[in-house]
Formats: sequence, C-alpha cells, structure tokens
Amino acid sequence: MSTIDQATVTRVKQVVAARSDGALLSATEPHADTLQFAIEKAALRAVVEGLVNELQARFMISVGTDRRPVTGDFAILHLFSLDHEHLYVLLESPVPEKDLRIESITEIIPGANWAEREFRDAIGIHPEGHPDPRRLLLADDWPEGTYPLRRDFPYNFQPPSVENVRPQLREPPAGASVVPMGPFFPVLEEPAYWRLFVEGETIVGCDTRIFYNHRGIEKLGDSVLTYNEIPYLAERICGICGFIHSTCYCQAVEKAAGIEAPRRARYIRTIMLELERIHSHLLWLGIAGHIIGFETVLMQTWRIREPVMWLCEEISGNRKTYGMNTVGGLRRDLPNQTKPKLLETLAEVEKETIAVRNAIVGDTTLHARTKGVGALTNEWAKKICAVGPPARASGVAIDARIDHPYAAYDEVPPQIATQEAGDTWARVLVRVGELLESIRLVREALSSVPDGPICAEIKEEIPPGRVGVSVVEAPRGEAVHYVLTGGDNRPYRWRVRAPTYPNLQALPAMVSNGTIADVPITLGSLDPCFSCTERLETVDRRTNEVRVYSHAELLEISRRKARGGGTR
Amino acid sequence: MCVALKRGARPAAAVIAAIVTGLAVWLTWSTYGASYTKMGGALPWLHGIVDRPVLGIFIDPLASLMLLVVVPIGLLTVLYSTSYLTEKNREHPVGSEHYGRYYFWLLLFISSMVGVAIAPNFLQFFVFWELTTLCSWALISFHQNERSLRAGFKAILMTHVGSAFFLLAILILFVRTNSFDFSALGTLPDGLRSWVLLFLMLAAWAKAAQVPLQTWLPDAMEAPTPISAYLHAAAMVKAGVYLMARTVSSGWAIPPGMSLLMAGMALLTIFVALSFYFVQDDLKRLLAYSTIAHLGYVLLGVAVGGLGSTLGFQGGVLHIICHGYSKATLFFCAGTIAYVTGTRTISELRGLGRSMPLTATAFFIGLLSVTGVPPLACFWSKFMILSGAMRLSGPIGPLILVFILCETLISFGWMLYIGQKIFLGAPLAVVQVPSDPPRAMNATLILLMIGCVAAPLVGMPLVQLMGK
Amino acid sequence: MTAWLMRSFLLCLLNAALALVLSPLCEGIMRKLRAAIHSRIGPPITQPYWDLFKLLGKEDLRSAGGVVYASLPAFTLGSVLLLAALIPMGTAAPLAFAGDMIVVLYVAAMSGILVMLVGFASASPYASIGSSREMMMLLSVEPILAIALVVGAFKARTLALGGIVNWQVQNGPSISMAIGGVAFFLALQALAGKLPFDIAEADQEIMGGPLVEQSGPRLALFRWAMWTKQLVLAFLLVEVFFPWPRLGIHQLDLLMTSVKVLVVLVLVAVIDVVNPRLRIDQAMGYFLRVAFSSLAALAFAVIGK
Amino acid sequence: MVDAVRYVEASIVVLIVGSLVSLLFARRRKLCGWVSFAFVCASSVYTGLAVVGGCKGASGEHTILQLPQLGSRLTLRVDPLSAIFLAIVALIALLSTLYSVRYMEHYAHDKVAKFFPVLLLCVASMTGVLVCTDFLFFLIFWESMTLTSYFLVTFESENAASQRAGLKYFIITHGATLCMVAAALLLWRTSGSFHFDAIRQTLSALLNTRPFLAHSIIFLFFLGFATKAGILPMGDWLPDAHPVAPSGMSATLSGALVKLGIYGLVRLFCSFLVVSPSLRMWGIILALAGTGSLFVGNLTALRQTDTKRLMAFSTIGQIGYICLGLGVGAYCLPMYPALASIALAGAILHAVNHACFKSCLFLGAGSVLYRTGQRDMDKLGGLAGFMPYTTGTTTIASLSIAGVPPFNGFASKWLIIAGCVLAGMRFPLFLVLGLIALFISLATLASFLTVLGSVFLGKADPDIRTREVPISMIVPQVVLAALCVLLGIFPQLMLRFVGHAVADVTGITAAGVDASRIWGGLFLIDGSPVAFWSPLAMLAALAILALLSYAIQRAGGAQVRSVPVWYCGEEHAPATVRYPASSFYLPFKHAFQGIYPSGKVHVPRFPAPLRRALDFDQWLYVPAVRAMDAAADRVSRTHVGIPQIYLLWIVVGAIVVTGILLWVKG
Repeated sequence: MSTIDQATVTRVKQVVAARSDGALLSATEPHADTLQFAIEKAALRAVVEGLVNELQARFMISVGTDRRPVTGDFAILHLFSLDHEHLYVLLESPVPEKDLRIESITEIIPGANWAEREFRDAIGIHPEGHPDPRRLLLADDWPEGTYPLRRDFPYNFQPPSVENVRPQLREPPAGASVVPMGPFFPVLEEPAYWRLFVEGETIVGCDTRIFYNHRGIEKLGDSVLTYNEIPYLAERICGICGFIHSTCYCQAVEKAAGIEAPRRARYIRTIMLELERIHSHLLWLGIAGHIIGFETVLMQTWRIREPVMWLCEEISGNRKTYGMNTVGGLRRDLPNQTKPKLLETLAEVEKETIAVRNAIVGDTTLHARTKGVGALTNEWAKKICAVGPPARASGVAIDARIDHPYAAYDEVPPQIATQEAGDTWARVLVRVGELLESIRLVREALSSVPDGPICAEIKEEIPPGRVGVSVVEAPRGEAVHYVLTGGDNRPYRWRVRAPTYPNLQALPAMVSNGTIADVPITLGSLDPCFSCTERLETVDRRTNEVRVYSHAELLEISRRKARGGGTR
Repeated sequence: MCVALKRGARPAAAVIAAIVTGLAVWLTWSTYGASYTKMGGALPWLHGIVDRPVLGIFIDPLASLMLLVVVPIGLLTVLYSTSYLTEKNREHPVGSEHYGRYYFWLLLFISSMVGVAIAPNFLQFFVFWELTTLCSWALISFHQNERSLRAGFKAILMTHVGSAFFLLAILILFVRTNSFDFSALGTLPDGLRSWVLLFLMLAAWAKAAQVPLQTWLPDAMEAPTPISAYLHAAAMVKAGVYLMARTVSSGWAIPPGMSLLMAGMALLTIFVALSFYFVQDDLKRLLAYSTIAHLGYVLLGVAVGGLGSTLGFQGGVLHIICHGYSKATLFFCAGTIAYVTGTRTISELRGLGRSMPLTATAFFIGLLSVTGVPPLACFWSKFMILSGAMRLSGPIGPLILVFILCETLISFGWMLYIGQKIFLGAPLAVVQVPSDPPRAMNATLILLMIGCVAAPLVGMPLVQLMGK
Repeated sequence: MTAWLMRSFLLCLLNAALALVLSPLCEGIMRKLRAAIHSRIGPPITQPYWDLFKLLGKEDLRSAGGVVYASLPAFTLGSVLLLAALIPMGTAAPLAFAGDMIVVLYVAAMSGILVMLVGFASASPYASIGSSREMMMLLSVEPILAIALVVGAFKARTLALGGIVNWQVQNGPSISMAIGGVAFFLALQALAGKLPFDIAEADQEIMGGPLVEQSGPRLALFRWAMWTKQLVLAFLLVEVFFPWPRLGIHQLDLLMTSVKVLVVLVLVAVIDVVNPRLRIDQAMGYFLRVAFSSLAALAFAVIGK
Repeated sequence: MVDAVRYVEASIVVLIVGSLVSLLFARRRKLCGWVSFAFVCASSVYTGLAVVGGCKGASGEHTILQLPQLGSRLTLRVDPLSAIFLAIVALIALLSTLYSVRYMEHYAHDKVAKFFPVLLLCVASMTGVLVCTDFLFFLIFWESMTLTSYFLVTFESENAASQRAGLKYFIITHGATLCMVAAALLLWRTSGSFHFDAIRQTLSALLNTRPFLAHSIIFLFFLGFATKAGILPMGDWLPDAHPVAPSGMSATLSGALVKLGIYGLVRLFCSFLVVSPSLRMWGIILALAGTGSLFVGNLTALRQTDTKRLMAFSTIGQIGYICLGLGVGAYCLPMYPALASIALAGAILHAVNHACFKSCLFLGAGSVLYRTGQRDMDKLGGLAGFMPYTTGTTTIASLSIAGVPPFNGFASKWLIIAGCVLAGMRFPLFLVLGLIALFISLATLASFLTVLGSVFLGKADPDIRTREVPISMIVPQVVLAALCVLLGIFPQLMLRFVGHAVADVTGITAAGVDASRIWGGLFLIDGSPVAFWSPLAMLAALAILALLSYAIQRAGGAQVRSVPVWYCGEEHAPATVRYPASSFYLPFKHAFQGIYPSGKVHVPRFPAPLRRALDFDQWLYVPAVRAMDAAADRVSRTHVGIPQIYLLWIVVGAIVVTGILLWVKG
C-alpha cells in the first residue's frame, strides 16, 4: 500500500468543512484510503466545487441508494478520486422522500452527465439544473415514474411494452443532415446509436442513444444473488475484461468486510489481469486495423493473440470468463508446471508484438489515418473524467495500478507512459507500449509468485452498512466497483462503472469537425467493449446428445467449410 | 402670337398651342428641304444704319428642326400643365388664380423660342433670346417662394452675363460690317472674328449652362416641372446651342482654335456634369446635370462640325431633337412622380413600377434613350457625333471616342441604377399610391415615348440636308 | 456491310462472355492471395462463382421503384462489357471502329456513373455518401487515365487504341509510356475499388456505399461488373503500355498477355492487402500528386522520349 | 422561289406585329400567351423556311435602308452559318414561348404585358442580329436584344436579386457593346463602311500596315462578343441574370441569346480575319479563355445549390468548351485546315447541342419551380415519383451536358477534345487544354448528378403534394430531350449542315470530319482516319449487352420485394436523413473554393475635395457676387446728390464708349 499523506487528509477535511458551511453531517474514514462525508444536500454542490477546484479531485461515479428500509430516505453518493494522493473521497447526501431533488453537478463536472441521468432514471432523484432532460438508461417504452433500482421494485417485474416509441433525439442543425451510425452498424459489435450530424462528410455535431442492452446486473446483485455468486455475474459484465470486474467486485467486498486476500492470490490476480490486458490490446489492435480496412493487421494480431488465450485456458480451464475469483481470494490455483510454458509463450508473443509494432509505426498510411484524428484535448479529458489509455494519450497520467494499488501492483509496479497529442495515433502508441509493459509485468510477477494459500478464510458474517470502493485498471481504463454491504448475505447496493462509461462521453467532442470516415476509428480507439467467444457446444435435437468439439475439431470444421464442403 | 390670357383659360392655352404646333409642322413640311426667307418689319430707328429689314422669318433645315423641337414639346408642355398645375398636385398644389400668369408666360416662352428659331439674323435672335430669359425668370420664380425667387434671379443674372457678351459680339459685328446677318461674321478679320466667336460662345455657354456657367441650371429646378421640362428639352438652353449651331452653319470657316476650345469645353462640361450625378438625391437635379452633359454633346458635335466634319455637325444638331424628346420624357415622368407622391427625392422613392406602369415604361425608355442605347433616339445622334469625330484626322477622333464611350457607360450605369431604384423593388410605404396620374399626363407620356423612338426618323432626313 | 456488322457484334458477345467467365476466376485468385498474406487458408478460388450463383437466386430487396432504378444493374454490367468490346484484349477490339481512346475513357467512367445513380436513387444516406465519394474518386482518377492514354495517342499520332498498341509494339519501350503505365496502374487500383482506395464502398464506415441497398441478383450484377472492370482495365494497361514482347504467334502472345494481366492483378491484390483505407481527401491529394507527376510523361513524350 | 432573306424579314415583321398584338391582350394572361405563341409559330415557320434556304448556300443580299452619310446600309443576308443559329433561335423561341404560356401563371403579381411582347421583340432582334451584314445595324439589333432581354431579366420587379442581376447584366453587356462601337468606328475611320465585307478587307489591310491597331480592334470585338457569350471574366453577368429571369427566358437566354456571342466570335475569327499567322495567336488566346471559362464555370457550378444558378454557371462552362473549339480551329486554320474543320465543327455543333440540353434543363428547373416554388436543392428531394416527365427529360439533358455517350453532348465534346488532342500533336499546349476539358466534363457530370440526386432522386417528404406540370410545359421539354437523344445517335444529321457552314464561312475545303456513314459513325481524318465514334453501333452493342446482363439478373428467378430503406435499425424522417445538395462532394469543392472570387460592388463615392473644386458656386460665383455687391456698395457712396458730378460721369462714359467704338471701327 502506498502511504497516504495525512496532511492531505487534513486538507480534504478542511476544504469539505469550509465549503459545506455547517452543513456537514458527518466525516468518517471507513478505510485508510477512503474519506466519507455526509453533507446536507443543499451544500453538496459547493463541496463538489471545492473538491474539484481546490484539490483537483477526479469524479468517478454517482451512486443513488434507496435507503428507505434502513433510514427512511434516499441518498446520493458522489465518488471522487484524488489520484496522486491515493485517496477516495465519498460525498454523501441524504435525500428525503418528500423532496426527491438534488443539485446537479454536471455544470462543474461535464463527466457527471450520464451518472446523474442514470440515478434519475434508476432511483428517481432529479438532478436540478441538469442540461439534458432526456432518458439515458431505461428503454424508451419504460413507463414513467417506475424506478427499477428502488428497493420496492421487484427484480423480475416486466412492464408492458409500448409500440411506436422512438428515442428522444436531437434534430440536426440547419443545413446539416443525419447519418445514423447504429443501432446496428458494422463496426459497433454492440448496439449503440450515434446520430451524426453532417455537412458533406464533416461532422458538425452528434447525439447518442446507447443502453439498448441494459441487463439489470446491479439489481440482480442486490436482490437475488449472494456475495459469492456475484463474481460470476460480475465476470459476465464484459466479454473481454471479465476477470477485471470480478476482481474489482471481490476487492470491494473484501475491503468492506475487512478481509485481506492472501499474497499468492493477489499475485495470481495480477498475472491474470495482465494477461487479460495483453489479449485485449491485441484484439483491439486488430479491430482498429479492421475499422480502417487493414485486414492484414486484424488477421495477424489475432493470430498472435491466440496463444495468450490458450495460456488462459491452461491456467483457468477457460479461454475467457475464467470463474477464478471469489471473495477473499481465488478458487483455482496457478499450476506451477505451466510457468515455463507461460514464459515461452510470452517470449513468442513479445517477439511478434514487437514485429507488429514496428510494422505499424512505420506505416505512413496508418499515420495518415490516425494522426490528428479524433483528438481529445488534455483539458477536456480531465473535464469529462476520461480514464485509461484515452486519458493517458491525452497527457493525463492516471493509472489505477499506481494511484490506488491493488493486487500485487505495489510489489510489481508498472511503468506507465503518456502521450501528449491525444489523437488516435497517440492512443495506438499508448496501447502498444502497455502491451509490452504487460508482458514484462507478467514475467516479473511469475518469477516472484509467493507460495501460500490462495484464499482467505472468512470466519464471520459480513456486517451490514460497510462501504467498499475498489478500482481496477482494465485495458480500457479504470473499472470502479462500489459495495455497500447489507444483511441476508448480499450487498445492499452494488454499483459498477465500466471504463467505457466516461470515455464514451468524450466521443462527441472528439469526432466533431472530423469526417464520417474518422468516426469509426475514433470510436474504435476508445476501445468500447467487444465480446468474443468461440467455444461451440452443439445439441442434437433429435437425440438430445450433447457434444463438445475440441479445438482441433472446430478448426477442421471451419477449414472444411471454407473449402466449400458442408459441415455434415 | 403673343397672347395675354384671362384667368382660368386653360383650354384656350391648349388650343392656341395646338394651333401653333400645327402651323409649325405645316411650315416645316411645306419648306421641307428648302430654304425660305421672308423679311419684314423694318425698324425705323435703325433705318439710317441698316438699309434693309431686320425682322423676319428665316427657315432652313436647321430652323425646321428647331421648330420641331420647340413647338411640339411646347404643346405637350401646355397639355401636361393642364393637369399638372391643379389643386391635386401633391408636391405644389396650384390654385386656379395663378393660371393666367402661368399660361401667359409659358405661351410667351414658346413664342419667343419660335422667334429664336426662325430668326434671320443676330438682332432678332438676340431680341427673342432676351425674351426667353425673361420668360424663364418669370417661370422659374413661379411659386414665388424664397428658393424659387432666388433661383430665378440666379438664372437671369448668369444668363445675362452671357447676354452681355452676346450684345458685345453683335455690336462689334454691326460696327464692323454694318450687318446683323449670320454670314456677316465671315467677313470679319481673323483676330476679331475669334473674339466675336468667343463672346458668342460665352453667351451660348451661359445660356446652355456649360462650364463654367452651369450652376444656374440645377437651381432652376425650383420651377414647376413642366417648365423645367420645357426649359431643358426645348427652350432656353437649346437656344444657347442653337446659337452655336447657327453660327457654325452660317457658311464660313471657324478658326480651328475656337473649335478646339469649344470641343474641349464640351468634354469638360460632360465630365463635370457626370461627376455631379453621383451626389444627387433630387431626381430633377440629376436630370438637370444630365441636360448639362447632353448640351455638351451638342456643342461637341457642333465643334466637330466646326473642325470640318459635316457628319459631326449633323450629329450635334440631331442630338438637339433626340435629346429634346428624351429629356422631356424624363422630366414629365419626374413631374408625374412628384404629382402623385409629393416628393422627388430619390431615396424616398422605391417600387413605383407597380402602381405607375406607364410612367415606369416612359421613364425607362427616356432614360435608355438619353444614355444612348440603340435603337433609341440619342444613340443615333451620339453615334453620328462620334463617327463625325472619327472623320477628323489626327488623334482627336479616337480621343473623343474614348472619352465619350467612358462617359456613356458610366452615365448609363448610374442612370439605370437610379431608374431601378425608383421604379423596381418592393414599394416603400410612402409611395404606395393608389391614384393614377391624370389622362392628359399619360397621353403626353405616350406621345413622348413615340417621340423617343421616332425622333431620329424625323430628324435624320432634315440633318442630311445640312452642310451641303 | 451487314455481314461485317454481324461479325463485329458476334465477336463482341464472345468477348463479353469470356470476360464474364474469367473475371470471377481472377477475383478468386486475388482473394486466395489475400488470405495467404493474412496467414489464412482462405476460400477456394472458385468462391466468387459460388457467391454470384448464390446471390442470383436470393431475394431481390428494393428500396426504390421505377424503371430506371430497375434497369441500372443491367446497364452497369452492360457498360463494362461494352468497354471490353472497345479495347484490345489480346486481339483487335471487336468494336474498335465504334470508339477511339476518348470514347473508351467515357465508357470506362460510365459504369461508375451508373453505380452513383443507383446510390442516389436508393435514398439511403450511406448510399448518397458513397456515391458522392465515388464521384470524387472518379474525378481524381479519370484525369490520370486520360493523361496516360493521351501520351500514347500523342506518340502514335492517332486516337485509335489499336493504332496506339501497334505503335507501341513497333517502337518498343519509352520513358513516357513507362511513366504513363505506372500512373495508369495506380489509377487502376482505385478504379477496381481496391484498398487503399475502396473509399466509396468502405464497409466499416458507410456499409458498402452506393450498393448498401442492393441485394440478391442486383448485387451480383454490380459485383460482377466490378470484377469484370478490373480485368478489362488490366488488359488495357497491359496492351497499351506493356505489349512487348510480341512473338508473332498469336496464341503465344495471347497467353503472354494473360499472364501479364494476372501479374498486374496480383500486384493490385498485394497493394490492397498491405494498406489501410485512406480518407477521401487524402486519396484525392494522392491522386492529384500522381496526376501532376504523370504530366511528366507528357513532357517526355513531347521531347520525344 | 422566294429568297431566304424575304422569309427572315417576314419573320421579323410577324414578331413585331405579334408584340403589338399581344400587348392588346395583355390583361388576359393565358390568351396573351397563346396569341404570342401563335405569332412565334408563324415567325418560326418563316425562319424555318429561311433556314432551309440558307443551309444550301448564302442567299442574296437585300438592302432595306440606307444611311449614305454614314456609309451604312441595312442589308440582310442568310448564309449557312447564320442559318444554323437562326434554327437555334427559332426553335428555342418557339419552345420557350409555348412553355411560358402556362409558366407565367407562376407570377401572380407581375403582368404578362411585361413579358410576352418584350419576348417577341427580343426574338425579333436576335433574328435580326443573325441576318444583318452591316455592322452598325448589327449593333442596333444586338443592343435591342440586350435591351429587351434586360426587361425580361428584371421581370420580377419587386425582387431585389433580379434588379441587381439586371443592372449588372445590362451594364456589363452595354460596356461590351460600346467596345464594339469603338471597334466599328475605328474600322470605319479607315474604310468608311460598316459592311461585313468592308470590315474583312479593312482588317486584313490593317493587319499588314498597322498591326497594333488591327489587334486592338480585334480585341475590342472579342471583348464584345465574349461578354455576351459569357466567357469569363467578362461573362460574370450570366450567373446572376439567368436564375432570376422567368424560366422560359432563362432557357432563351442560355439556349439562344448567349449563342449569338458565339456567332459573333465565329464571324470574327473565321470570316472577318483572313487566314494569317496572327490567327494562330488569337486561336491560342481563345482556347485559353475558353479553357479558363470551362474550368472555372463548371467547377463553380459544382458548388451551387440553386438549380438555376448551377445551370447558369454550367452555361459559362459549356460556352468555354465552344470557345476552346473555336480557339483550336482558329489556330489550325492557317496551317492544318482539316484539323480546323474538326474543331470548328465541334464548336458549332456544341453550340447547337448546348441549346438543346441547356434549354431543356432550364425548363426542367422551371417546372420544379412552378410546382414547388423552390430553387434550393437542399430543400428538394424525391420528385421523380411526382414529376416523371420532368425527371426523365432532365435526366437525359443532364447526361447530355455531362457528355455521357451516346447523348448529343458527347458527340460535340468528342469532336472538341479530339480536335484538341490532334492539334496538341502539333502544339502541345492544346494537349493540356484537352485534358482539362476532359476532366471538367466529369465535373459537369458531378454537378448535374447533384441536381438529379438531390432534386429528383431520393426520398420525398411524406407530406409533399405535387404533380406533373401541364402538358404545354411538358411538350417543350420532351421535344428538347428527344433532340438530345436524336442528335446524340445521329450527329451526322447536324454535322452535315455544320460542316457546310464551316466550309462556307472559312473557305476550307479539306474535310476533317467524315460524317457520311450511319453505322460506321464519324471518322476524323488527319491524313488518315485517326478517331472514330459510331453512336449507333455502340448503342446497339450496349443494348445487346445490357439485355444479356438483364437475362443473367433474372436467371436465378429471384423474387422482388419492396423494402424500406435501412437506417441501421432506427426509423427516420426522410427530411432528416436526406443528403443535401450542399453536402455533395464537399472535400472536392473545398479544394476549389476560391476559384470564382466574388465581391460586392459599392456605389462609387465621390471624393469630397474634387466635389468642392467642381462646385463653381462656392468658390467663384458667390464670392464674385459678394465682391460685386461690396463694390457696388462702395460705388453707391459716390451718389452724393450733386448733379454736376453725375454729369461728369456721363460725359466721361460717353467719351469712353465712343472711343471704343471708334477703335473697333478703325
């Protein structure tokens, strides 16, 4: 654990006290790196302003909680991170049921836009003064006045669907027309609707509708599943960085409950996290190539990526969605005999990655397509609270592994590199650099994995009302999990914020004044989540015989198909 | 011919003018192509000095042409005045008590112009010349307000400066040759002849409002519009150029220096007048400057004739009639506008074409004619002046060509701009006029439009007879 | 008269049939090559035939009506086949009497124009963007084609393509024609709709551009037209700019020409595979530079090189 | 057999009478139109007879009026060249009058008295220009044409844009006419005659004796004609004047009136100028001017979103093509007559073709305007479903103007470009010009695809309610479109006359264009046949191959189904997803942004010091009068009331006066 400067803690307290002007209800320190303040909602905005302006706090997420069964009111909690001071600051305001309004902070922090719209949709607390009155999260035909994250809303409730409801979207400015990108668009592997306003091919504005696929995971977490079931759900939040979410959740619960995972478990988590980063970045590189029509890059990087997937399968039994994490540590140990193979494969991957990097860096056409494209200014990156490679490519040196060290990163610290240009090319460079750095980290962690247990023993029930905040640096940026423990063996409130969430909010600024041709690659350079699963299980409907094909069989089948023969 | 009228005798004036016109046309027709002289009315007190009659009628093609300008336009002026000078006039309502005065002076004006046109010698010319000055003074000051009185005084003062020189010239001539004949000038010795010519030229310049004596004419716009029209198109100023035409055509060689001076001053006048176009906001003043320029054209033609090119002289003379009809059209249009809207300020007028289509048509035809757009009247005369100039050897011709073409284009552009400004575009609230101009005014305009097209057809055969 | 005409038309049909049959094969070879560079096994060489076969039987979905819209695919393929009849492909062109170099330039642009019309007619914003891009590509590429062919015409003192080829065969290589050939080749890449210039289709950006609303047999015809066009233009390149050596034995010459065409197409495929797609403004800038450089060919031709 | 000239005279008289008669019916909109149409019909029949006569060879001259003192005679003559242009004028006048009968309903505020009579006079002057052989009367007809067309351009009198355009049009063209006046007078100074033959002789003499003067005169003529023809930069009036005129007039302006500038240029460079080396220099100048014009005009057209303005700019561009052809022809005339005949035939044929397709386009734009009240392409879309005829004719005309084979625009462009390339083999500059012309022909296509794509194709708004224009407006469009196709497939029909005209006007006997075959098409002969174009054979082949392709398309027996447009899964209102015309080819347009500089003309401001200097009153007379006043004041002081002193004054005065008189007498 990095040391926390007590002077900073004092200063934070001073600022909060000064800004809240007597409205401070309480100030607690749930953990060494977490400061929690309860403030009257009237003073919340002023305090936020103080934190942002005087302490350069970075907004992470807002959590709206229905506390009626416990305290009889609602609460809004804004999470901030003081990155270089390694601190989390939690500002909580009670919101009485009679007056479900709270002052919006989007004017101070543009990056809080979606977060506020989200708690308006989900809990029903209205952010006063928010610039955008439209729906964010809920389906367009979701009935008004129904708030799914309230405690009295049953998780399996299905509102009746309504015909002919269209997203509330803005009309193009005079002289411009709309080019819809999505909801189903070749480079968007998930549904998302970018309504591009164009003059010719120049983007003069854009509007977004996403959350077509909202799955209600948080609701499931606090109403159906137990602490130990949630990691499997968390792992399925994302198809690529599943381990990151499960780790992040487990760490949050561990923190809330005061459990410390064993050192070996933390090392293995580190190894898995970095392996995930390696294959994710390779995948991304391929997709980026594909987006600009450079299929060769796609084919080659995915070929390089494949051994990494095999390694993961070797370690966990699965190419993806490993199912290894549990609260308190791991369910599955790293087999020591895989180490040599791991190192060998890593060397191979490193060699080929370097080859690809050299090819890419030398390709002038690539430069032409990415340099100066989709630039995210340093200033706006900070305002919109961008995270991960996009932030680092814009010169914002934040990395959860260093700022809020977790797993074994305090012992095997990564080197992070930043770029200043903020364009797509800078993001390429940042990711390629991270790719090689991750290989180094895996290698280092492997060499110093300590022996010992892989899971802490949990002796007693986790007490309710405890708070745990955890961040994990995913390949796309920092994932945040917040857990408020509850009774009956499940969290009272579980809040997840994936890294794409803030980064996507930065997109409109990045694409404006660009051309249509630049939009896909700009979007791609943010690396929004893409899933990929190749495992095939067939069920013969006549015999109900289940048959699992091996890798070799699958390969053979696909090759046969490619040659023009049939499968049967 | 000089008739004093009783009050309220509008129809009488019109009838008399019509009779005179008929007479003049008949006269022209009957003497077409021939010269006709009848002298009479000897002046007893001159008998000892001049042994033949000094008053009479002298008609040659030049005089016929002048008559065709002076009389028909006079008739139209009277006709126009009958409906213009009424209580309904929104610019200057005129009560019937002033009619007698008005028509008296107007008819006197016409008759004195006729006298000028048919004058057989300088003496009669001078007498009627002075009479026109008197009439113009009376008519310019017709409204009898401060401004018009001042303008009338200015006109009479400045033209009299010219008249003084005229008198001087006649005196010199008479003293040396004992004759008032036009041709007598030819018998003067060279030096003196130049002086006499210069004096005559000064007289003509003052009368025709040429540089440097042009400033009275714009101020004379205080006169009722028909008077301005007549003043500009046919009478008064035309007397000035007619004097020069007479002088030059009287059958003797003009000293080239004098001709060059005349041509130079004409060009100068043209450009000075042109330069004033751009600052005029009063429609009539703008037209006045255009008149100054066009009298310059006539003098230029005459000067070219003096330099030896008959064609140029013919062009200059033709320009008298072409310009007369075109300019009369323009002035009557301006009058109609003022009559209907009560203003003649260009910036206050817009979109009149919708409510006054006939006036608009007439104005555009007059305007395009005056600026020399073929096939309308002034093109022919200008073209003849130019081709006459081109007949001269040396660089004068091309020089004049360049200057004149430049002036033509600029004045054309500006005039068209003004015309569009007044008649086209969305009407301003001020000029939303439902009332049509009276019939007599419209009839006048239609006749003048025909004149704008037909003037060269009438004038061309006449001028062809000159200079042979 | 009629006999000569009938013969020309029959030859024209034969030409068309050959081009139609062979062009998917060439595309198949190019695809295989792509796969090899991708480290893939790739589809069989006959795959384009199967694609066409399947598309021809699929449902024909139309987003616009009208006779013109309905007839555009047929005219597109027809115009490409007409181009095939106008240019010498191993032998004299059957319709050589009907059009010279300038006509060929216009006919070569015709299929592109028809594709644009289809794009504009299908009322999709992607198609409109695609058509607009197609036009810009045509505007940047056609001058290069024109310069290259005009160099030939200048040297051979005739506008007839056959005459240019004959002149080339007789006079051997020259600097100007070599430059012209290279320029033509670069333009070919764009005319064939290959990377880095497949900007008009740009699947990832505008989902196939002008053809986004085309499906089934209509799509088949457009695809076929594209493949035929690249084959025909490759022939034009080889015949006009690199016709030597001529052995004098007709069959051998034809074979040699075919091999050269294949080499050209392989080169096109290699360039296609090792490049990302350029943006339209970048492509225009690129071709502007190419056009100005190819003016050098003209300069060399004028000084007799 | 009545001579062709008499027919033309009859035609002019009919038009003038028609103008007066239609003025009588001015209060009844439609009747006035039909009466005018009847007269135009009659005059067109006469003109047609004259054309038939004139095509065979020059008619005799007929003198109507003499101006001996100017050495000028109003003499008329029809020769093959004027016959071709007469045919254009008569055809376009006929069709646009017919079109205007219903079209003028569009203008509820403005009276047709301002339109039909003036239109008839305008046609009469155009006819006069073409048959006049005396330059003075040529100028008079010429300027009458400008005058009448000015009133037609400013027809919509309350529209500020049309006022500005009219003013600009008239001032610029009047300036050009004055240039011609100057040229004519300079020639007249030498020859004393305005007759065309005299001009020819004088010019050739002057070229030997005073080349500078001769070239100045040619330059002045060139300025005059080129301005009317719309060659940049003098043709700057054109893009303003065309859009604001009523569409029938726009068609006449673009189809016929600017062609007279071309007629003048052909006369000047092919007939007035004898074959001499100086012709080559002028050929290069013409070709450069033409290329500049076609480059700037067409690329600027590409940037327009107003249909009629786009077409106006494209007129500048197409005139550029004609001028380029003329330039190449003029260059080749002294040394390579066969090439010259190719280029000149191309130029004149293009003039004919341009009259067909550009008039058709303007009428099409007019039809859209008539029904939708809209010229802004950004606001239009999907009219194809509502106005099938207009769509069809506009499509044909668009493809023609873009030079897509086998429409007529291609035939003439082919001749011009082939002429350029062939001439380029002698003088390489023309190669480059030919290449530019080729490139620009694609840009033309691009601009008209904008029209097609944004106005007619695409999706219409669901609430749009419009329909096809009345039949009397369709017929002219269909006739013109049919001509586009006919002349495209059988350019021989026209080329025969054009060739005849070229031979007649230049005296070339060598044939560069062999247009005798129908199936074999056109052959260009430069020593040996070097270029070929057989529209019929090609069309037949295309038809066969397209049928073959269609057979392939149907071979699979695919079911056809109509589906909505795919917008990636969401639904959109057509208006929001329509790709507006201003968006087409934007990157390309940006590349050529500044090629047509435009600025506002300010009303000249007169410098104050000069004004003061010219105000004689201020510095001369007022002070003088004041001084006199003061002097008189001083003199009045001498009035002392003593009679002797007065007497003294009188005596002194009498002595002085007598002295002066004696001196004068002596």
